[in-house]
Amino acid sequence: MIRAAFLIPLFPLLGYAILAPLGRRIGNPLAGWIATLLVAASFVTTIVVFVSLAGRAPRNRSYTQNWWTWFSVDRLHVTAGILVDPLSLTMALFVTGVSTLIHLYSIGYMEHDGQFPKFFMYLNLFVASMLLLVLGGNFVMTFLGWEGVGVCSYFLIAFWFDRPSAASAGKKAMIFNRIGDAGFLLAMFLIFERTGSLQYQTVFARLGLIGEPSLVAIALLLFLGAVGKSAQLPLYPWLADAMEGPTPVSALIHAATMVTAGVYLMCRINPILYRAPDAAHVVAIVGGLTAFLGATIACAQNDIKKILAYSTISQLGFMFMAAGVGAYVAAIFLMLTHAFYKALLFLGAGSVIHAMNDEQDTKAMGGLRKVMPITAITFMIAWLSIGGFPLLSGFWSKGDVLTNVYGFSPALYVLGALTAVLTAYYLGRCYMLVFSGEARWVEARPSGDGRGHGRLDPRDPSWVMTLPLVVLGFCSVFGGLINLPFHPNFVFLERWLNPVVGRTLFNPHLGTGAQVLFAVVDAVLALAGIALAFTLWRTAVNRPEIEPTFLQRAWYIDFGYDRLIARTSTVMAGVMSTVVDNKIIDGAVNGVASVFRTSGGVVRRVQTGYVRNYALGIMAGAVLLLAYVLTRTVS
Amino acid sequence: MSVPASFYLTLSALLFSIGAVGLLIRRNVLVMFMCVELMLNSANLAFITFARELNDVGGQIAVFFVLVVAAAEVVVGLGIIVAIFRRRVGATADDIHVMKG
Amino acid sequence: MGDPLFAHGVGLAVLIIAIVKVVVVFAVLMVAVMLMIWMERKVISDMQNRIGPNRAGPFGLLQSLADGIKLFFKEDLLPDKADRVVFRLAPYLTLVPAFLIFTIVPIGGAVDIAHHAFDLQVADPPMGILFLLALSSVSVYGSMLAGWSSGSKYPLLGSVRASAQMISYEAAMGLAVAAVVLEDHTLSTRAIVAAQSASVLHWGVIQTGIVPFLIFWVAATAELNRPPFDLVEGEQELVGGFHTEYSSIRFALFYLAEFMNMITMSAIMVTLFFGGPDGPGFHFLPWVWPILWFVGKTFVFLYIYIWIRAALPRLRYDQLMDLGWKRLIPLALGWLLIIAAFRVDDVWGFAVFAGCLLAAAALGQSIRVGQRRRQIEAETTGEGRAARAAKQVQLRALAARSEEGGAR
Amino acid sequence: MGHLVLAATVPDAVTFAIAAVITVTGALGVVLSRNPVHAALMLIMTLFGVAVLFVEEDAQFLAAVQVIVYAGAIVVLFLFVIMLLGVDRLESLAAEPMPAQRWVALGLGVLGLAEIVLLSRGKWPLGAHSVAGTVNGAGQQNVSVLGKALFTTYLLPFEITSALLVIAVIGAVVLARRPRTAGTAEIEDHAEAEDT
Repeated sequence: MIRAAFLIPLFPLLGYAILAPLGRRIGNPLAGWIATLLVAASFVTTIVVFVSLAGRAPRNRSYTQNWWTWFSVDRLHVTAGILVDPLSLTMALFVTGVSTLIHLYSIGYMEHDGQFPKFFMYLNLFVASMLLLVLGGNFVMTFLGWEGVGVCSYFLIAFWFDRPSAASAGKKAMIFNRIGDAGFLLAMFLIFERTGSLQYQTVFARLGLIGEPSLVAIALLLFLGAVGKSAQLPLYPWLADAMEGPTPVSALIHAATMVTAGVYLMCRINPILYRAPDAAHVVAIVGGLTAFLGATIACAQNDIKKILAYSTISQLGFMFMAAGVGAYVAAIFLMLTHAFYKALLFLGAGSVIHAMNDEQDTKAMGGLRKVMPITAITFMIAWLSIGGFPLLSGFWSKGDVLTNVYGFSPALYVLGALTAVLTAYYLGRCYMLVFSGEARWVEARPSGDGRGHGRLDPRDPSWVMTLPLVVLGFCSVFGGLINLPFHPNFVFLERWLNPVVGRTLFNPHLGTGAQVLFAVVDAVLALAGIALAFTLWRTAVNRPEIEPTFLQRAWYIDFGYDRLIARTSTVMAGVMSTVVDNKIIDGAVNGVASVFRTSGGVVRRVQTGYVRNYALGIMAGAVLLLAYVLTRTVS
Repeated sequence: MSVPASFYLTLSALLFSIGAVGLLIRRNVLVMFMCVELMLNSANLAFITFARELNDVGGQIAVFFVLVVAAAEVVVGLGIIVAIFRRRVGATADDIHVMKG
Repeated sequence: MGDPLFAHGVGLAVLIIAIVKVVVVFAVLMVAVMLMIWMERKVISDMQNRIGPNRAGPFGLLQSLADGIKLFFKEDLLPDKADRVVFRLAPYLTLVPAFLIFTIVPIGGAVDIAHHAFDLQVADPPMGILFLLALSSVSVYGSMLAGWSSGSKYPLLGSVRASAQMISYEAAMGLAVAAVVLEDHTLSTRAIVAAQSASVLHWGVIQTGIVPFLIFWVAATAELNRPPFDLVEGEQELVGGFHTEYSSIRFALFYLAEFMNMITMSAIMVTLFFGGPDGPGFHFLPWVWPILWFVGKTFVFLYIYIWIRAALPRLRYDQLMDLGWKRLIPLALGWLLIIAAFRVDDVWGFAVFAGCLLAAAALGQSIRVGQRRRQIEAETTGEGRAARAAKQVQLRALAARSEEGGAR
Repeated sequence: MGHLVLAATVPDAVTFAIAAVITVTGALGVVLSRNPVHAALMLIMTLFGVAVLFVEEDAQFLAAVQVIVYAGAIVVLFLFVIMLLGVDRLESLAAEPMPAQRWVALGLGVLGLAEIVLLSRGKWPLGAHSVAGTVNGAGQQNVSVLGKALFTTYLLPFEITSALLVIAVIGAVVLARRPRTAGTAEIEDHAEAEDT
């Protein structure tokens, strides 16, 4: 059964292949259903593969499937093929699972969009790319998926490309990703140069051949790629702008695909990080800083999707922090639970936005709990979960990360703990602003206003949209069960991933008492954040003193980029176009042209049009040739 | 072995040069064509001479093919000349210099 | 192989014999031409129920001589616009090939005079038949240049006709000759005659299956510009053809050449298809009999030429071209293929025969289609348009008249 | 053959001399005669001279073909075209629109001639043979030797020449045909009427 693994990326790809030429003809709901069913089929396949892989002994839980030789140049032999092991399969499992739910949700969400089939075509390609990335048996296959994900994110973020902001957001995502891709490519070159292979297993087996400086360089270059893809410092601003895409896309990017790719990559190359601890420390520190930065910015945002976006950046920082300290299981665990509650948050936000007629400002909402009970409850579950409310999934996963970080560096732990408080706080703020308090949208959007909207009548959406919410809410609550601490028998995930990351795993070896202590601390942190949010935002709408401009403007980092890079680039481009292009390049081209024109004008007289002149030329040539022959023979 | 081959070759060379010069100085297209035939004949003469000298029938074969090609060439060439001069008066090559640079 | 005369090198005697042969043949030919002219006039007169020449000499036998002398002493006219050199050259260009072709005709067997054995034939080149073809193609020049150099319109048209006609029929003639060569395995005329000498059944006309002979005959008649192919001198259209402007001795030369050509072609036909000097011989004067046979056979053909002239009307020009290109050449080609195939194998022979029949059918169909298309084209473009215009004028006139009637 | 060679030398030399003179005279005539028809006649003269030289060099078949094809067809075609186009007017050899052309041409011609003559004096590696076989087989006639080589070794080129000839014929027919379009037909007819 494990041989069916190739079907996992094939199903969504098939969906793309069907929808690309025929999507328009297939039409509105059906195209969505085809896409959804194919992703669901992929999910089912993944489960089947998972079952058969789990049936193997832990040592044998690695299965390589080579399809064909992709290209072969000199020593470089790249096969198109996949590597199925616990890590990749875990990723595939939640990617397909969450994607299925998002697909289902999208059928409802995109219902009235004119480009409905195209949207699902992109979604399918996105999922297929992500699965290739995850399952790829070598760096090149992963890179193929990596680029596919990048391209699809561009398509989807700029899906409503008639909006200038969406178009530029797509470009921004693309450009930031390119920077990371360059790192990935250089890392691949270096790896090939040092080991002569790009196959994961071969490379990891030959790591002994590489000196530590090279390993550090490789790890850092790969981390650069991961930073780009996973929106870490300093390449994070694109993710905030990526909110221009349709909300299901945001859910997909933040929860299931794309941004988790970086974390996955870090986990995938755990042997390299293990041998290059300096690089791992960089990963951890960058992760920690990003987590804190993202959380602080999220505290001051008003746009519901922006809050969630910075929350994702922050959470990804947690994951990198975990990966950096060698707690790969914790990283994956957090990624899993995060996938559940972040998808839930985004889908809930999507429902709200949908109900509010595309209004995204939390300050213009409020009081939606009464009219959208399912959305409100699931959103609250997600909030509590991400905030680390005891016994919910986020509590366990975040606690796991923090415990491991503490064992590594207490300073980083403090940063993490602060971030955890802030996490519970800013999502609480968001929840309060949206769902409780007074309904500000009635007076904010009177009928017949300039935007042409009528009186709003928000309510829970149809079942295709609520079903995913409920399922994800369930997962958010109980997702933590897959890796409970306290006892070795409970850590399912850790045991499952052990064949892949076990030898390089950082393990602080805490006793049960210490673990309980950490759990209590986590609970306190979470409750503090929740309480803070509750007291500050239960009734209030505007509190400028805790929403400082520099946080609203995201520490002016984006602004700085704009000034530092974009403006200077524009100026330089202007210089290039006026001076270099006009004077030097055009001058060279025109010069060449004028040289040929002049010489042509001279030579042109040779072509008199008189046949006899040409014959004379031929004759002269013949005489010359004969003269040459004469010099060679008569001696 | 009566007359040495070099005599024939010299005669051939003379014929060729006369033909070539004629081609270059005459303006009547038809006469130019005739001069080309002269040159072909001189080449044929050289071929035959070498065929005899080397006792190799290949030279004669070559002449045979030259004859065939000459026939084809003349047919097409004269066709072109007729087509061109149906619209013009003289048969002077210098009148046709539309293709000048 | 070859003439036994040159078997022992070239001496003075050999040279003398060769020259004597040439002179004798020339003299005989001239006399034969004179007699031929007289005979033609006489025979045609008989056929047309008149008397013909009967004043000069017995039965008017010297009439030709008298005519010749008369022409010789007439004024030699040279048109003002004529190209002098070529005008003078042209008659010889017609005469010389006619004579030269005759040199390869074997008149009789070998004779032995003064210990020098030699053939009764001026020359027997190994490429004899090709010599025939070469000279017959060269003979075009005479009439062509005569017409052009006269600087006059009718002769020019006549000469263009003549050369087109000759070129057209040369291909058919060459293919007919090729059939003989194929059967007899040689190009030498003497060897061809020798190959036919076994019995009447080995004569070329039977060996090649009569068709090549007929083709050759028709083609030769056309080459000679003899009736019914004498369009060159169609008096109604071209006055006197290419020699309109010629007078006195130059005209005589053309006349001479025409009749010499006739004799030569008859001799060639005898040589190629009727065994040449072959025939039953006797011990009394053994070398005479072949000559007699040869002369007799040639005479038959000469008589037939005269007969045809008296009997058949002249062809139209397009008919002439159609006959040459669309009938004779394909027929000759097909027949040559069939003969060649039968030489390989009977099966091949019949297969090629069938293929040629199919090809002939296809060719005939395509010719018919082409003719019909041309007819339609002519109707729609030229005459048809004129007819329609005329009809419209008539209709308009009718309408006008009816209007007038209405007004009245 | 021994004494024959000596005996045949004088006639051969005389034949060569006469033929050479005819050939060169004809060639010069082609170049120098003002009337194209005269040039054509001179060309025939040259062709006959060359044919005689062919016979001298044991290429009887080619000599005959030379006369049949060149004299019998090609030059006739030339004359035909000259007469058809009516371009048989005299060409002034004294006037030359491109003054340099003539002298450069003459110079090049003399130079080329000198070079070829020099080359013909040189020692040539005359050992190379083609795959065709010898000219003088034992008791074989020239035409049979040639025919055998042509229909065995050179069968394919021979067949290609037949294709070439067909193409040439078709090309000539297409080129010489008057375009039969409705628009131009009238104009052409008109032009014809003016011509005659």
